[in-house]
Amino acid sequence: MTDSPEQVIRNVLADLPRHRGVVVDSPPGAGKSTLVVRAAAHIAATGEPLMIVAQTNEQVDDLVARICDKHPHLTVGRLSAGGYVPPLRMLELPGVRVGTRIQDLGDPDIVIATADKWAWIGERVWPWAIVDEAYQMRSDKLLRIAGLFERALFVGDPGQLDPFSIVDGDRWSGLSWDPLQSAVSVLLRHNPGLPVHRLPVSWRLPASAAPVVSQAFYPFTGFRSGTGPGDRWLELTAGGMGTVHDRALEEAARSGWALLELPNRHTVRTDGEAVQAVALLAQRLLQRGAVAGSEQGERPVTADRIAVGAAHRDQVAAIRAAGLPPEITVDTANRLQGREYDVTIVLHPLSGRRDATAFHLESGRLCVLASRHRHACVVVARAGIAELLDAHPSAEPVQLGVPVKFPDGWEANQAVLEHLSRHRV
Amino acid sequence: MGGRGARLYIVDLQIYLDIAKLLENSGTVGTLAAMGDRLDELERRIDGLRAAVRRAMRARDGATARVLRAELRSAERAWDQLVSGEQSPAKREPLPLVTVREQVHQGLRLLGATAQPRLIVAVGDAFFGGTLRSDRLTSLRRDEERSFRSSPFGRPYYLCAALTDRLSAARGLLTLSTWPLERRVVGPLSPRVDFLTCAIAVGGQRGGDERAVRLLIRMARNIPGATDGGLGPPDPERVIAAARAELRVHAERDTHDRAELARRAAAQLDDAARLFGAATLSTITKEKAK
Amino acid sequence: MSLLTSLARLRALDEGIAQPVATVRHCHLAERPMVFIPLKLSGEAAAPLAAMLGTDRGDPRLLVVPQPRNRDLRFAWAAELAGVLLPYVEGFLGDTETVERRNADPYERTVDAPQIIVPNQGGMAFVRLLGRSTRFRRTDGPYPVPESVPLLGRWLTYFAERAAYPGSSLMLAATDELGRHWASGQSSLEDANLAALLSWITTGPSDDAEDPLVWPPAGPATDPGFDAEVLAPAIEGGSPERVAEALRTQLEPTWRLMWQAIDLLAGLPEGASVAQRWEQDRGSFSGMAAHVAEGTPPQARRDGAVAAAAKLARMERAQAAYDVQRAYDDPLVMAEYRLTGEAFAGEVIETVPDNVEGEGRSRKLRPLVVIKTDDPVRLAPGTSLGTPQRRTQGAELVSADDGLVTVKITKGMGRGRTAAPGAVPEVGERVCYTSLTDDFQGSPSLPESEATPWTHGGPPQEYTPDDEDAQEEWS
Amino acid sequence: MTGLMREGDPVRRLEVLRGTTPPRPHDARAIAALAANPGCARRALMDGAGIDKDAAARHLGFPAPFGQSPFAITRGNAFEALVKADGCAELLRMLRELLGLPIAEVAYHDVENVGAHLRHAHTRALIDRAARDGGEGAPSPEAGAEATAPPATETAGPGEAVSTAGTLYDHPLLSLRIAGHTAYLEPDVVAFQLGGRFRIVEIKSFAVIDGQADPSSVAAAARQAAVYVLALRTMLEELGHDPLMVSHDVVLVCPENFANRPVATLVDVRKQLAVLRRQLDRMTTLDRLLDGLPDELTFDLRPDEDGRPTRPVAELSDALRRTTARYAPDCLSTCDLCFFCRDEARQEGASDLLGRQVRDELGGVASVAEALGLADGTRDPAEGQEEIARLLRNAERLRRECLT
Repeated sequence: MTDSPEQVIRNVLADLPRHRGVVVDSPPGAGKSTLVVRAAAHIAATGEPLMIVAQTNEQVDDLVARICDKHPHLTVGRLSAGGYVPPLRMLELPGVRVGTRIQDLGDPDIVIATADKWAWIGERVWPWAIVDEAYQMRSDKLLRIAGLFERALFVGDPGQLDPFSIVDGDRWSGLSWDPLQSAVSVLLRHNPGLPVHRLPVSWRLPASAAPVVSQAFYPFTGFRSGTGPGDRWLELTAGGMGTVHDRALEEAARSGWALLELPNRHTVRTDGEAVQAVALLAQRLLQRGAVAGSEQGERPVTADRIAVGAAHRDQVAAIRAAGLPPEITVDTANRLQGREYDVTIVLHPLSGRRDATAFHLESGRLCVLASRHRHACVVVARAGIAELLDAHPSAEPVQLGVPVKFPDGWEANQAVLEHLSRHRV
Repeated sequence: MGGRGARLYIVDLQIYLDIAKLLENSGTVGTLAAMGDRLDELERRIDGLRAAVRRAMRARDGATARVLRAELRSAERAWDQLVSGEQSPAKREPLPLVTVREQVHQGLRLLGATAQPRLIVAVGDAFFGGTLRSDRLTSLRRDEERSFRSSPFGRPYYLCAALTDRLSAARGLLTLSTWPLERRVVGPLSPRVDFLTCAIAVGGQRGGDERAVRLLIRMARNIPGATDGGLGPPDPERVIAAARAELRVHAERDTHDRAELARRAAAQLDDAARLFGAATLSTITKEKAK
Repeated sequence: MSLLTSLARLRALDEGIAQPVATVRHCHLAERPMVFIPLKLSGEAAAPLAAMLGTDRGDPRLLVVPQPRNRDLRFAWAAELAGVLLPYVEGFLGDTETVERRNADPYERTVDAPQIIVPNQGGMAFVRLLGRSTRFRRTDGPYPVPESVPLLGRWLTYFAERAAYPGSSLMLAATDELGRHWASGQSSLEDANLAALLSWITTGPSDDAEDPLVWPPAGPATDPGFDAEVLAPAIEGGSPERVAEALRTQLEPTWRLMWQAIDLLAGLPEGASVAQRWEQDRGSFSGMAAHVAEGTPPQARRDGAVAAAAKLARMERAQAAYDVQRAYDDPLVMAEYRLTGEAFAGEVIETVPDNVEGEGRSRKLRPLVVIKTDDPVRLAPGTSLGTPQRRTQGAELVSADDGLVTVKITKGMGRGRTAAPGAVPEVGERVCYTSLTDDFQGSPSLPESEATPWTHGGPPQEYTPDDEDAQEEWS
Repeated sequence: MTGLMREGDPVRRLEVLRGTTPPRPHDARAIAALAANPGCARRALMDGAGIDKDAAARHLGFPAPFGQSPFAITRGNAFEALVKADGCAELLRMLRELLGLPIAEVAYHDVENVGAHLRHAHTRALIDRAARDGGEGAPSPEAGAEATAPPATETAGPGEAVSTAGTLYDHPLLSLRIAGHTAYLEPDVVAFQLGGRFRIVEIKSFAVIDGQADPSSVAAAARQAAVYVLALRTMLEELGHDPLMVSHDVVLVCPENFANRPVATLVDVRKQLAVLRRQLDRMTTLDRLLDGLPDELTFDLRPDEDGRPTRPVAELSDALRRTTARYAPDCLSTCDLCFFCRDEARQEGASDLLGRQVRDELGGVASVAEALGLADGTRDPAEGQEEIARLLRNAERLRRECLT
C-alpha cells in the first residue's frame, strides 16, 4: 500500500533538486530527526553549504549532536544568541564551532541555529536550508529568514499544537500570508505544487498506541508503528499493593494505556486530588522498578525516562510542588512537543471541568500529550468528560477563506476518550 | 454628490430656536409661545404612543398596536404640520402621462421576451424616462385577467403571465398576449434564453441616459465575453455578439422545449388559460372552498 | 479573566454594585475628547444613519441621513462628519515638540493628540468600516465626493487601526474602558451594553437598562422595534425633521451616558505609565499626519505579508508592555500575578546591602534582601525579577521557603562599592517583586515589501488604488 | 441518520409535554440552533416536543430580546431577488467563475411553481432524475472522499456533457426527521447540480468586505447550510443514490464590500455536519430526560380559539422549573427562553450568571453565596472544596489589601 520509510526518504532526497521546496509530514516519532540528519549529509555531500533552522536551542543542540554522531567528518557551525551557554557535550564534539556571528564559525559544511537567531543574519544566501519543526514555526518567522536560502526542506508534525500569539490576529485571517498561520500552511498556499511526503511509520509509539493516535489525530493520512505488538514490553519488577495507582500502572504495563479515573467532580484547575494522583503514579513507577524492553534492548525506566504532562502552567507548578524527583520532566504540552520518554503520565486537559474552551479542546494539545511515550501512557482524569463533550456547545466562528482544520478537537477528544475507557481502573 | 437636491439636516439641541426662526419667517411671532406649548404636548404624546406601540409589538398584541399606530400617525401629522407650516410634506407624485399598463407594454415590446417586473421597470427607467415602480405591477396581471374574462379579446393586447412546463402561470414573469405561444411558455432553459434576448435588445437600443448604461453594465457583467473586464461602459456591439454566442448554445433545445409546451398548451387549454395559465390544483381547491 | 476578577464579580452580584478591579486609570483621558456615537442602517454593513458627536457635553452635533438609501445623502453626511472631525484632528497639528532619536533624524511630535471615544466595540467596527468605505473615494470621475471625504476615510482607518494596539488611547470604547476598571455583577457579554454596565457602576443593576424604550441601544445598530415603529414611517413620510427627531431620541440618552462614563474614568488617578503610552500615541499620530501631508496613498485594503508581520510584532510588543505596565502601576492588577505565584509582596525583614559575589576583577556587589510574604511563590531560583518600587532595578530570586523569600539585587543599585542610598530597601519596608519584566527586545528586521520571498508569494504588485476602488458602488 | 425514535412512549410523552399547543415546525435555523447549548435539558425537551419557546417566553412575561429590523428584512429580500433575477443571471456568472460551470448548464427549475402540497414530491422527482441522469457515467470524484481525503475544494472540469436533468433548483422543499417528527425546511435555498454532484447555494445579505465577513454570521450560515446538505443527502439516500453526491462545500452568496453586487465563496461545512448529526442523534435519546419527569408534566400553553395562551403563568413557570436548565450568558443570543432562565439563575444566586469561564474557575462551587462565604472564611469548605476555598481566601486577602 504505502511506501516503506526508506522509500519515502529516498523520494524526498530525489525531490530536493527538483523543487524549490519539499515538505515532509512526520507523525510523532516517525524519524523526523533521522530524516533531517540524512538530508543534511546528502546535501553536504554535494559540496554546497547548508543552513538548518530549528525552533529551540534544545532542538538545535540535539541536531548538532546527532549530525556529529552519524557523520563525524562534517563540520558544523552552531550559531547562537549572546546569552546562550553551550552544554559541555557540545564543546567536546569535534568539528563543531560555536559563535554568535557567522564570521566566528569558519566556513563549515552546515550552519545551524534557531529561527530567532537566523532572523538576525543577513547578507548571505545559502543554496540549501532544512527547516525543522516547521509546523510549529509561525509564518512571520519564516518571512524573516526565507531570503537566506534558495531551496528548502520543511519537516514537521502537522498534528501538534499550532503556533499562537498573545494578540488577536483575526484581522489577517483568510490572507494567504496570515502571519499567525504555520510556516508550512503559508508556504503551501503560495506554492500549491510543492511535493508533500509523509513518513509512514512511527518508531516511537508502540503498537498499542500508533493506531489510536493515528485514527484520532491523523484521520486522513494515518501511520503505523514500526514495532509489532510483542516487540515492546514494560515490566514492574517490584510487587504492587493493589491500590488504584498500582493497578493503573499494571494496566499500563500490560496494555500500554491506563485511565486512572477519579470521582466525577467539578474542580479548580489545580485539582489537588488529581495532582496527588499524578505525583503518586510517578513515584510508584520508580518504586516498582519498571523495566522497559524494546528493539533497543532492556533498560530500567529511570526518572529521566518519565514525563508528566498537563495543559496549564499552574498545573505543572502544582505537580512539581507535590514532590517529584527533579529528574522527572514535568511540563505543559507546548513544551513537551518533539520530546520522547518511556512512560508518560498525563493530567487530562478536560479533567474536572464543567465546560471546555477551544484551548482545552485543541486536538494538538491532546495529541502531544498522548504521543510522547515509547511504552505506556497513564492518563489521570475525573469522570464526567464524556458528559462534558456531550454538552459542549458548538458555535465556533467561521472565517472565510481559511481552510478547515482537521481533525476537529471534539472528535479527537471523543476518539481518545473512547479508547481510554477500555483501560479504566 | 449628484447635486440633486441633496440636503442634509444638522439639528442642534435648541430645536425650539429653529422652530422659532421658522415661525418668525412665516410671521407668526405672536403665537410662538402657544406653538411651543402645543409642540411640547404633541411630542410628549408621540413619545408616549411610540413606546406604547413598541410595547404592544413586543407582546405581539397586533390589535392594540394597530389602534395605537393610527393615533400615533395622526399625532405625527399634526407635528409635521406645525413644524413645517401647514402643508403636509408628503410629496405628490406627478400623474403619469402614460398608463402603467402601457409602460409595461412598451418595455416588453422593447425587450422582445418574457421578463420579470424588475427588468421591465429598469428598461422603463433607462429608455422611457420611467415613472414605473415594481410594486405597482403586482396587481396588474390579475386586473388584466379580470378584464379578459369579462370581455374576451376586448383589448388590443393583454399583459399576461408566462406559462410553466405545467402550463400554470409562472411566478413573476410577464409576457404579451400578442406574442406567439412559443414565446409565452417557459422551459428550463427559457429564463436564460430570455435574459440573453433581452440583453441583445437593450444593447441594440440607442438614446438612453446613464441609467441605460448602468443597465447594460449590469447585464453585460453576467454574459461571458461581453466586457473587457474594465469598468467603463461596455461596447454594445460586443455585448450583443457575446449574448448571441451564448444564445446559440441554448437555442436549439429551448426552441424544442417551447414548441412542445406550446403544442400542449394549444391542445389542453382554453382561451383564458392560454393567456393566464391553467389553474393549479391548489388554486382549484381554494376556489372550491369559497 | 482571573479568579481575582471573578471574585470581584461575585461580590458585585452579591452587593448589587460594581466593584473596582483597578486602583488607577490605565487609559489616557484627553482634556477635550471627541465623543462619537454613530448609528447605522440595520441590514447594511456600514450605511450611516446618524451620529451624535462633539467635544462639549452641552453642545452635541446631530448629523442625520434623512433618506439612508440615498447614496448622495450618505456622502453628504460623510462630508458633514468630516467637517466636524477633521478640524478637531487637525487642531492638534500646530503645536509640536522636537524629539531627538538615537540613530535617526529628530522628528516633530505634537504635544497633544486627538482622542475619539465611542460607546462600544460595535462603534469601533463602524469607524473601521466607514473608513474603508470612504478612503478610496475620488473627488472626480463618475461618483465624485467632496475632498474631505477620502481624507476622513484615511483618518478613521487610522484611528481604527491604532485602537487595535494594546494600550493605545487614541480611540477608546467606553464599555471596554469601564470594564477594565470595574467588575459588574453580570457576564462580560452583558457588559457590552453601556447603559447596563453604567447602572451597575453607579446605582446598581436595573432592568430598565435592557429596555430599548428606556435606554435605546448605544449603537451602531438601532432597536428593531424603533426601526419598525418609528424610523421606517418617518423615512416613508419623507419628513427630514421627523427622521432627525426620531434619531435624536435614540442618541441623546447614550450621549449622556458617554459623559457619565468619562466622568467616572476621570475620577480615578492616572496610572504612572499612562503618560508614556500617550507619548507613543502622539508619536504615532504625528507620523500619520506626516503621511497625509506627504500625500501618500490611502491605506491598502488588507496588509501585505511584510506589513502584516511588522504589525503583528509591534502589537505583540505593545501587548507585553501594556500588561507589565498595568501591573507595575496598579497593586490591584499586580495582585493577579501574586495570586498565581508570579509575584509576591511583603515586608523586608533582613538585608545584606554589602553582599558581594566573585573574586578579584569579577567581584560584584549583590545586595541581598529577605522578604516575609503571605503570597504563594511559584518562582524558581534564578528567575529574574523586577519591582514596581524601584523600576530601574533588576533582581534575582535566590530562594523561597515558607513565606521567606531571598532576593539578590543585580542591577540599578549604583556603580560604587556600596549600594547607592535608597537602592536597597530598608528593613520594615513593604516591597513587591515579580517575574514580569518589561525588557525591550528589538525584533529582527523584515525584508522590504518588494523583497517578499517566494514562500510568501514573492514581491506583491505595487498597490495603487484604482478606479475600481473609487467607483465601487455604495448602495 | 434521521431521528429513529420508536413510535410509542417517548413520542407520546413529548406530545403530553406539548399538550394542546400547536407544534412549532422546525426550520433550518431552529435545527441549526440545537447545537447552541446541548447540555440544557429544558431546551432539549422543549425542542424535542416542538414547543414554541417564543410563545412560552412571552406568556411567562419574559419575551425574548430578538427582533429583526424591517430594513434588514427588506435588504435581505431585495438581495435575494437580485441574485435570482433574470434566470439567476448573477448566480450563473458566479458559478461559472467559481466552479467552472459550463456555458450550456443553465436549466432552471422553480419548485415553487407547483402547489405547496406537491412541492416535496416534486423536489424528490426532480432530484431523483438529476441524480440518475447527471450521475450517469460521470464518476463522482467526491464520493467517498469525505472519509479519506484531506480538505480540498474540487471544481467541475470543463467540457462535461450537457445534462438534461437541470442545473438550478430554486425553492426545493426538503425534510428531516427530528425526534420522531418530519420537519419540512423552509425552501429559501437553491440547489445546484452538475455532473451528478449537488451543492447547496445559501444567499445571505451580510457583507463580505475585502474577502472577510463577520465570522459569527458565516458560522450561522454554515450551520443552516449544513441542515440542507444533510436533508438533501437523506433524500438521495432514500431514493437509492449515493448521499455523498451532495458536496460538503456550500456556495455562500453575499453582497461584496459596500455595494449590492453579489460574490460567491465556498464554505466547507463538514464540521457543522458532524455537529448536526450528533445533535440529531441526541434528540433520539430524550427518553433519558423524560424518565426523571412526572408523567403528567406538561408545558401546554392551553391556547384559546384565537391562539392566546390561557394557562396560568405560575403553573407554566412551575412546570418548566421541574426541568433543569443550564443557563449561560451565551443563551442571551440563542434561546427564546433566555430571560426566564436568567431570572431563575438570579433567584438561585447561581454563579452561572457570570459566564461559563467564571463558573469553571470556581470549580465545584455553584452558588454566589457559597463562593463568597468561602472567600470570607464565614463558611467552612465542604469536602473537595478545600482548594477553591484556599484560592478564594487568598484572592479575598489580596483584594482587601489593595483596596484599603
